[in-house]
Amino acid sequence: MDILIPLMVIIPIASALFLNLLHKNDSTIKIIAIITALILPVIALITPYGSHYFGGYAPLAQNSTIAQGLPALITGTQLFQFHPAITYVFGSAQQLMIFILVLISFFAIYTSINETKKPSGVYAFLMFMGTASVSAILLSDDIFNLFVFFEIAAMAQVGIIVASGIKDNYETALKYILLGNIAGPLLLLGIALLLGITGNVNITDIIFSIKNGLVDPYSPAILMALGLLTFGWLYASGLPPFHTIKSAVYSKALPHGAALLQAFSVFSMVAIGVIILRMFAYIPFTSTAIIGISLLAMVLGITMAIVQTDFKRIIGFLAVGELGYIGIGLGLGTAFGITAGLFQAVNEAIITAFLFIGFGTVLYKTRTSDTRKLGGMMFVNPKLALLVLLSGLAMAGIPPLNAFQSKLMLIQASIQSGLPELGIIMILLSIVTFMTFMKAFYTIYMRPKPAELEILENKIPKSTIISLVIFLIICIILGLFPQIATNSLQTLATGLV
Amino acid sequence: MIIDSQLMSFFTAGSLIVIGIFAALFLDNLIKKIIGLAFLADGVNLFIITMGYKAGGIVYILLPNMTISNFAQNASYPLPFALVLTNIVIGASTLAVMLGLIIVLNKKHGSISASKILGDKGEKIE
Amino acid sequence: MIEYVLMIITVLGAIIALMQRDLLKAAILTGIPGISIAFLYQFLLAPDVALTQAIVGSAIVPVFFALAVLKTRRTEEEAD
Amino acid sequence: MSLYDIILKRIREIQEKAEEEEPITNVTASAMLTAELTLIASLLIAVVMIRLIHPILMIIMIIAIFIIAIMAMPIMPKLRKEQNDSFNNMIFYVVIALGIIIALFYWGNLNV
Repeated sequence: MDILIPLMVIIPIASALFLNLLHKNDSTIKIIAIITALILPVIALITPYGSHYFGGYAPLAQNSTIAQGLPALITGTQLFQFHPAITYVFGSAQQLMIFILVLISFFAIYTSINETKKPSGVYAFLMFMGTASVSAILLSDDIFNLFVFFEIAAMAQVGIIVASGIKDNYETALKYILLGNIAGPLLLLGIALLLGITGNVNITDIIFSIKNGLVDPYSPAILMALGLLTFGWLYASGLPPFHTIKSAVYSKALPHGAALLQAFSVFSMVAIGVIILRMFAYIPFTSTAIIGISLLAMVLGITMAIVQTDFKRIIGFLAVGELGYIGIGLGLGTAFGITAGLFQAVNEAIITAFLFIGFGTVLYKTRTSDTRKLGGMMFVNPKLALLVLLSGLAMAGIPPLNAFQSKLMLIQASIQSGLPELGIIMILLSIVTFMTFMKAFYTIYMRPKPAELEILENKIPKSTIISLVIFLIICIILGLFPQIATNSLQTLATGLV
Repeated sequence: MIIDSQLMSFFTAGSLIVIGIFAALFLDNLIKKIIGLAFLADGVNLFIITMGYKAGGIVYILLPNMTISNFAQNASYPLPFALVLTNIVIGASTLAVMLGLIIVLNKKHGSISASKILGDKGEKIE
Repeated sequence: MIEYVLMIITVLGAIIALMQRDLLKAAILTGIPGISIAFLYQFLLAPDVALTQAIVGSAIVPVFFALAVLKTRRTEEEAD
Repeated sequence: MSLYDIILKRIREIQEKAEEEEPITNVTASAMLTAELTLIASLLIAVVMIRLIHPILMIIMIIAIFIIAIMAMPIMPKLRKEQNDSFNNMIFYVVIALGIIIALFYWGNLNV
């Protein structure tokens, strides 16, 4: 029973609701938003590992005070093991991932407050709500609680798109929410099937029931539930067939919003993917399906990124393509592979946020994102161009930066599991990713400036530069000392195998 | 009864889900698409409720004159019902957001046809 | 016996609501499956869910749809 | 005319046919070509994994896919047109994917 664990979800929700009330009061919104966003990483760091039981108590097996003097009718059965509460589990892997998530959310809020002319309480509300729900998805050990926060996260994402004010954002928002209303109920149907078979919504208990032969592990309903959960997972993370809508969503949000949205997708993907692996790793087809879907995401995402002309869309498709690397790590099924996949997820969340905010400065200076109309931005601000270049190098996996370490681990893991083809495809697609990035970088920054391009006089806020520099520092630290991250992630990964 | 009423109820839920997906896929009008999605959510809810049903059982409320063992043997399973209550509220709120977006889009385009307003915008970026 | 009738009304009501050309009629007709599902919940031993569904399914949802139809357009346009 | 020229010519032809307002520059054509080659290369490497099922099946599949890829050469313009932003198109693929996933998980696990 640790009181700090629920605070990771409660503080952002409470702050979000409070900010929504302050409608016009600009300076108060700024202060409260930044203070809340600063508190969150601190909480993630200081909270001790453990579990929290909402509206209930620990399982009777771990709870000697309540278990005393119970009749054999209860102590003799499996009821003794079950979790009679909504359980939140906080371990070292959750700590690292929530820390990175709230850090990205802090920088997204920090830059958004300084880049937009009038800080809006509603926008901060949506960002905090999304952060809270994705933190809950990462923490929750209860599959229905996960579904509720899955829906809230989808709504918050829709809100962030609607609030952006970019052309055609309403259409994209409507498409996203309509698709979400197909994926959401079907995910719930999968959960319902699991509930119907095992009588439980707690993931640990479902696994207990499956492992101990309380239910038939190959019963058709469990296979159906696995399929439906996988479908919901595809929607939450934006893997194919949802890659087109997901990249459109990224391109219709403001740069800081997009940085946060991709972190939501990455961490929802990791959380639900880990749950699928925990429950269904005994079915051999699960890992095959995850690898197949990931390969499809990588190939489709990166090849589509090359042929785009809007730079936000390019990064959007690249972000979807990079998700495939995480999926391959999860799908390999070995402890080393899963650690590599989780490490890649952490790296990708940082790097893509870095890229979105970095390229966002171009949008801020020129009000256009069409690469055909851009050029010569190098001379406007060479230092910023260097930062953006470094972010691209990080994404492609150039040695001193973090993605190099995780991609190397992924390739080693794929060779160890006897699938060197995956390693070759990953290297090939990394090179193509780098080429795509360089094409965008060249057209925006290096080629001569088109005559009709106007560069606005407004100065790029200090906060944006600070965010970019800190992202770069995190990239370098994780690149030089990968064991900081991998040590935390290893416990989760070894628990899955 | 010839056919089990629980089984029939599952079939009803299944047909609502199929009708919902059909409407979302093939009907062009956005309001109709959303009506279809509402039926899809209703179908899933009905499915969950049917799962908790117990033929010949009693409502899961412990009345004063009931013994515990009688209650435990005959009551329907209440956990799915708690889930459905949450899901009904979630469904209604997403419905409101979708309809609000449609009203905004109708103001902008003067149309509520999916092929007209949610079509491919291509690469024309201003 | 009555639950079978309700199930048939649910499915037929859903189909009829989707077949209307007039969107306002379709919006009001969504109430029929809504209310019959609420009665069905009562038969499936879930009275509290039935109460919620009766309010949401038979009043709130049709009113939402009707308001949206009144704010947009009454008839379905021809798809091209 | 070498194979490269044929591919480049076909890509340009298809792009012209698509009546897009964007001018066909060297950049777009070369981007299309890169995407095309990436797609085919990754597909061929991925097919090598069939060796885990049966080595001879792998050889047949690689040859078959290579020939099909050469025959249907500019795949990327078609693929790009398929992955457009039209909602009806998206929902179509979503429902198809749902069907494929359920069928694979359900039928594949029970019968293979």
